[in-house]
Amino acid sequence: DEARRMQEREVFIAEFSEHLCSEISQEVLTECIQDTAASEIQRATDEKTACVARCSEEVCNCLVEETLDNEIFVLVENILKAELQRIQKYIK
Amino acid sequence: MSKDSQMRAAINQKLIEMGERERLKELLRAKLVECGWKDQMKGHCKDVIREKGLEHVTVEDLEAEITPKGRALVPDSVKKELLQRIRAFLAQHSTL
Amino acid sequence: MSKDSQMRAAINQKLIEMGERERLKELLRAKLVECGWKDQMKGHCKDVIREKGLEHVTVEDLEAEITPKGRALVPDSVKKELLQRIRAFLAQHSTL
Repeated sequence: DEARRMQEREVFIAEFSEHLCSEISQEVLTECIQDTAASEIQRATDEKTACVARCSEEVCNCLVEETLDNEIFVLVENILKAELQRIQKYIK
Repeated sequence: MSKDSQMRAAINQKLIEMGERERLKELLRAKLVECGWKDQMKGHCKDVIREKGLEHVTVEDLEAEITPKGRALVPDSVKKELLQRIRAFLAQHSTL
Repeated sequence: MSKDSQMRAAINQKLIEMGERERLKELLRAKLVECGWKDQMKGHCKDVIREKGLEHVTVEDLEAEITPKGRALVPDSVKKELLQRIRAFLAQHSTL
């Protein structure tokens, strides 16, 4: 009788341990997967926001530079032309 | 309620009351970090986001996508260690 | 192609497609007049011509001479306003 009870106990422990192990694993894995997915989406979102901010600034700087270069070129050309005309007029 | 299910309920209660359930979960979490599982999962998430584009992925999509890999990637040694801890607890706290 | 250069290309394309790049340049030109930049630059040009003599100055020389000053003289508030316009535009039209 004692031997039978011992065997029953062993079987119970083996089965229930397996069950608990898979239950706890399931809980932890689900939780960890949720956390990882959420934090990776957040990280990617933050990274993209930073990238957009950085690149917007660079695009803005390029635009300023391009416009200034054009403005300066036109300004210089016009001034030199005007100066030349003024001198030609003076010589005449 | 059968004797077995009474026993299961009693052990479950004991696991919670003694804080062992939380400790087991904590152990598993730590092992998942230690064995590199967490980093592998991060890597998979990054791959999926890169592949699909951030704007086309929700947290739920990502979870669904990485879950099968997540389950498959838990090392046997980690599962074995957890099982052994549970067995030891049960051996100590179960009486038939 | 790096992530940043892809993003810069995407932003530029969006700005050009919607005509916003031209509008921003127009806005900047107007601001340059409004804040006195244009008058200051004209003054500098005339100073350089007076100093070196008209016969010794080419368009390229004069451009090279006044460009650093031209860049330095753009008020921060103007650059800031421009950047804010770009940000607002992207927030409104972003499918980046």
